[in-house]
Amino acid sequence: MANVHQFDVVVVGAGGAGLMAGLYASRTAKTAVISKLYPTRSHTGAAQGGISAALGNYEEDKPEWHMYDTVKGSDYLGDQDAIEFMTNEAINAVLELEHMGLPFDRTPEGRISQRPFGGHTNNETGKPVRRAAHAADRTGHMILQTLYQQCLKNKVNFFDEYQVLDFIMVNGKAAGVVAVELATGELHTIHAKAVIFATGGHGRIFEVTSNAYAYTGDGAAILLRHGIPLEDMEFFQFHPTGIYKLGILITEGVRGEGGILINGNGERFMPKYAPTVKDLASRDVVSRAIYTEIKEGRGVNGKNYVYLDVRPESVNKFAAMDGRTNPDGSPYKITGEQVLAKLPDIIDFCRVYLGVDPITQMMPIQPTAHYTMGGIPTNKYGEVVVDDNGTIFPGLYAAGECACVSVHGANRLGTNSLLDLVVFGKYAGLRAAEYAKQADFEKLPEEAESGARSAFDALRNGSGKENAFDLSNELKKVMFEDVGIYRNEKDMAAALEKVRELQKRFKDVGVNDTGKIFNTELLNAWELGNLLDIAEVVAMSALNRKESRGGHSREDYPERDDKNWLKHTLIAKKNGKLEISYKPVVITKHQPKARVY
Amino acid sequence: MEITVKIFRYNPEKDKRGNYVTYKVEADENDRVLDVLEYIKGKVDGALSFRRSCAHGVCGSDAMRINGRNMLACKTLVRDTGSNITVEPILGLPIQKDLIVDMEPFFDNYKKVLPYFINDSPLPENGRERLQSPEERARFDETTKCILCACCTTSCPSYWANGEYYGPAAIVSAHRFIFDSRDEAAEQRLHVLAETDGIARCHTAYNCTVACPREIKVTKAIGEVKMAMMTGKLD
Amino acid sequence: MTKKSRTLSIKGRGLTSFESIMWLFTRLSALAMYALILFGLIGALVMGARNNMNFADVMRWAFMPNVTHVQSTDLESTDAWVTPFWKLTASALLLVATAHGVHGLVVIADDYIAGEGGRKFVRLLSIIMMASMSFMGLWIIWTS
Amino acid sequence: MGLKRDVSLSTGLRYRGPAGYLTFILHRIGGLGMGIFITLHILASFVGGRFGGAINGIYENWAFQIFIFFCVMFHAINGLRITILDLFPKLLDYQTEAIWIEWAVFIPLFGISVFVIMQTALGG
Ligand SMILES: Cc1cc2nc3c(=O)[nH]c(=O)nc-3n(C[C@H](O)[C@H](O)[C@H](O)COP(=O)(O)OP(=O)(O)OC[C@H]3O[C@@H](n4cnc5c(N)ncnc54)[C@H](O)[C@@H]3O)c2cc1C
Ligand code: HEM
Ligand code: SF4
Ligand code: F3S
Ligand code: FES
Repeated sequence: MANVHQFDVVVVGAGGAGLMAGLYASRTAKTAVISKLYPTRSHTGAAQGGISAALGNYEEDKPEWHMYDTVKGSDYLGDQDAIEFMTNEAINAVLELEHMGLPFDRTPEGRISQRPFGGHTNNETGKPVRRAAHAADRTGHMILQTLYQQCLKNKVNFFDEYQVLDFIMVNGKAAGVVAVELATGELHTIHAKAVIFATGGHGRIFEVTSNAYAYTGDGAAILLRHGIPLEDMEFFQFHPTGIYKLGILITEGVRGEGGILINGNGERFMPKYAPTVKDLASRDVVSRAIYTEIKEGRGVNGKNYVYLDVRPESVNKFAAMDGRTNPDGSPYKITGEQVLAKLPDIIDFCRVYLGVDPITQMMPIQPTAHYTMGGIPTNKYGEVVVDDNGTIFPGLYAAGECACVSVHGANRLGTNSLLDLVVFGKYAGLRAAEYAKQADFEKLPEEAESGARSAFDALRNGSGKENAFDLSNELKKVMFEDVGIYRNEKDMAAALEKVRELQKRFKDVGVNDTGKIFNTELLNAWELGNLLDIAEVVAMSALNRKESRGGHSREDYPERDDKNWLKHTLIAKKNGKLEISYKPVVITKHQPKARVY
Repeated sequence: MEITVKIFRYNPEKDKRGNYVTYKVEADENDRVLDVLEYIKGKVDGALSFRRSCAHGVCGSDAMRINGRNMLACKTLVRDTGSNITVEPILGLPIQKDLIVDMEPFFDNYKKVLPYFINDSPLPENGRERLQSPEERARFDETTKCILCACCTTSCPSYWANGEYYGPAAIVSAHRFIFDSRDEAAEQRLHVLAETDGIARCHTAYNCTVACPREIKVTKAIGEVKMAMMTGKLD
Repeated sequence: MTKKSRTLSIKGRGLTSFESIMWLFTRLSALAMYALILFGLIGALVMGARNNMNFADVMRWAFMPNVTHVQSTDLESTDAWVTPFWKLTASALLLVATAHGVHGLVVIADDYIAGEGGRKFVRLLSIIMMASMSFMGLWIIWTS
Repeated sequence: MGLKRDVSLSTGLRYRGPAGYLTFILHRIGGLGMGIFITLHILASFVGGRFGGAINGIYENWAFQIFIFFCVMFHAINGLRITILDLFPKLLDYQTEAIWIEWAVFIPLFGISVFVIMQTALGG
């Protein structure tokens, strides 16, 4: 073991959550941040809309309202103690980002500007409230940049382009991680007292996704292999409007401006599914509607997409039919210039990627896999909780999209994820540093790197009968079609079977590249292994939950069932087999009731 | 349609120098060049290596020279390149493998301009945000968009000539803070940029502005920093 | 909102380094050369160049109003062209152009030579070049 | 391990840059050309004699005249553009237009010069 490094705290992942954790942990403990991408390439940078906090910079707003909205948004599956904690912390979290220099947009008075977002309301009037603090359409980018810059300022130790392959646990405690340095192919052991996972989500198990290539669920998969459970893995958010095939997000704002969805027969179909709010129904409802149209053969040209139409003449025609009016009561009318002014980024995306000009043409769209609600179970301090009694795994922490606190429950509200990163990233960092102060280093096992090494060797020595690229495409297709927006017993069972078959075939994947330096083929194959493990967990959790709630909608159990299913799923690998158990939802202030908007 | 892709290949463990390999593959005109590369990697030669992550032009991983000009592979479509595509690594950074270059020198230059918010004055007493008018905020909006992809710096003839030049990306980052009304370290940054390898090495060749996938007017930002240096005006 | 204006002192803005001062000098000298050249051009026309000189000669004079530059023309007398006034103008143009040009060479050298030793050498060379060229140029102007 | 950073002049020149890249290259050639010529010219005039005559004789060659005219005119016109845009960075928004204007001024002027030079050369 030539390459051993010792740190009090090691953070895996340098997105919003990882950087925040690194920043806070490094104040009092010797900390390293490891990331397989350069920190500024992390997926946090893709987030657009905003970060929520009841700052009340435009109008009255309170953390309690924010809490209620989040609980309701979660379809009552979120843990209310954690939600309350997060929404109370939100204001200071956002102000702290500002103090770090984050260039938020401003109100005329010079305060942080805020905008409305789906599900965030004034609880008394029920009207939307402006709660999402934003920096143009690049809030996530600004958070990522600002946090990275602060880490540079505070001289945080970075291991850029080191991919963590394994977690070292000794005597039931965290003892470090094993990582490969991409530039040399050397394995490194990072010996630590505390380990924080902040590796992001796993949207790449789906064919059409807004998620980055790097979203392969590494952290969750590694811990799963060490017997640590994952929570609520059946819940995955699908965003209704992604660019066809590419999955790139088209914001809800397009429909806010009057855009409508059109199927392959040229008909507007949302009135069938949501007679009152029509095209502006909530994310899960719209996603399901689009999917139904496609499944019933009304996709465009028989393919799996529909149109989003924001051409002024269509908008005006349907606005007139709906009787939509401006605030002053005059009929709602919009011109091409107005569309251009209000949606510049979307128009740019469409022009670049589709060669389609939304002012004169319709945009081909389809629902896109977007956000991982489930993940590594933690409490509100980022400590990993391994069972239903709240037992903490000493020295192990998780934060960000890879963690499940759970504040998002069955469905995440827009803008709450960035908040999640900042709040729980910070507390994970603080707790880990505190823990490291009083803990001793565990003695490293002799063969710390053996797990990682043998995983690589297996891939290098695979027979090569199977092609990783094909396997991965098959996986994504079956997951998207059968464990996607609409789910049912038969399809999911078949999908689970298919995933297991793919896992078997995966053993025959061979890596041709024998080199060590930037062997991206080997790493991608290793990531595929993670995707397969995660997909199995997702499919099994979903198959098991016999109700519809938030992002999990079953055709065979269309109703929410609080009597039997108001509980978190825990799924863990014991002796090579996945086992499911449950843990209660923490309910403090808000009793479950029907979720109507 | 069938397209011809000529890719710069270099395997550090075998080759002394790089060479070009030509692939003929099927592609749709709406495919990104990144999709084409993924396909070649997946089906033709798994060893082909390049960086990528977000796949829609916001993370800055996949800067490369496509048909002779720096671009992001994920923001360039086959429709725009035509059916003959040449893909090479960006210039001026050591090549590690195929299309992967060593980004350390680039980030080292970035770090020189103190690319972080500095304000040691006390916070507002109520603990709230530091105030900034929308106009003050707009002053530096352009340069906050930078994703550190290095398209600009590695298109700059001055940077090719001399890797000590901090490069346009570093100056863009300096601009981001120099013109932020809340920041207090403009002087330090300007002093760094006044050094021999600083802003004086820019000769307004303009390659950077055209290469920037975020459509930042890089040359203009550099020009504004130069004028700030001359006049001391930061508004 | 009150707006505080932010203006840095000369020292604060970094207008103290050789590079930043010379950057400014290059622009100002460019403008100065334009002025002097225009001046020489108008002067030549006033002094009747239109009839007695070809285009190339006029340009030559404009770029360096030294009498040697018009000696091979059809001018009947060069008396008006050798006054101290023109010698001063020529000297000014010479000094400005030499400084501009030699610094330009330094800029180009700095682009390609990043080592400290190499740069020192170029600086030294440039000073020698500046001094000797200015000297030779002035000598030519004031003795011809 | 790895290939060193290495951008040869020819690789650099093959980069498909915009109009500003071309003017940068030409400006540099112009500046260098003038610099070298003026140095030699002063030296020659100072030394005089056969050596000086030989060097200054180059100027009688029409091809050299065209070259040095190009250097001077392009450098001067482009230098003015650079100076103006540098002093008013806002105008850099119109960089492309500025370069168009520059060519529009340069080409006729240089064309006339070449014409005159050739006429003189052929005529005498
Ligand atoms: C298009 C889009 C728009 C969004 N918009 C919003 C929004 O408006 N508001 C909102 O609140 N949320 C939004 N989200 C969600 C939110 O952006 C993400 O949930 C959040 O950024 C995740 O942050 P993270 O820190 O957990 O992970 P990331 O930022 O993705 O970071 C993961 C890190 O882990 C590292 N890593 C992964 N695996 C390994 C490994 N094996 N070894 C070493 N390092 C590893 C990666 O290099 C990376 O640095 C959006 C998401 C998308 C995709
Ligand atoms: C009207 C006359 C002139 C004008 C307007 C002018 C303008 C300029 C400008 C603005 C620059 C800066 C370019 C940059 O930094 O990118 C420059 C550079 C330079 N000038 Fe001039 N100049 C003129 C005459 C001269 C003369 C007479 C010489 C030679 C003695 C000369 C030699 C140079 C050189 C060598 C450079 C450096 C070129 C480079 O950096 O690429 N210039 N000029
Ligand atoms: S300025 Fe533009 S080209 Fe340069 S690094 Fe930033 S985003 Fe890339
Ligand atoms: S290409 Fe280079 S020379 Fe200046 S304008 Fe851009 S930095
Ligand atoms: S992959 Fe992120 S910018 Fe291209």
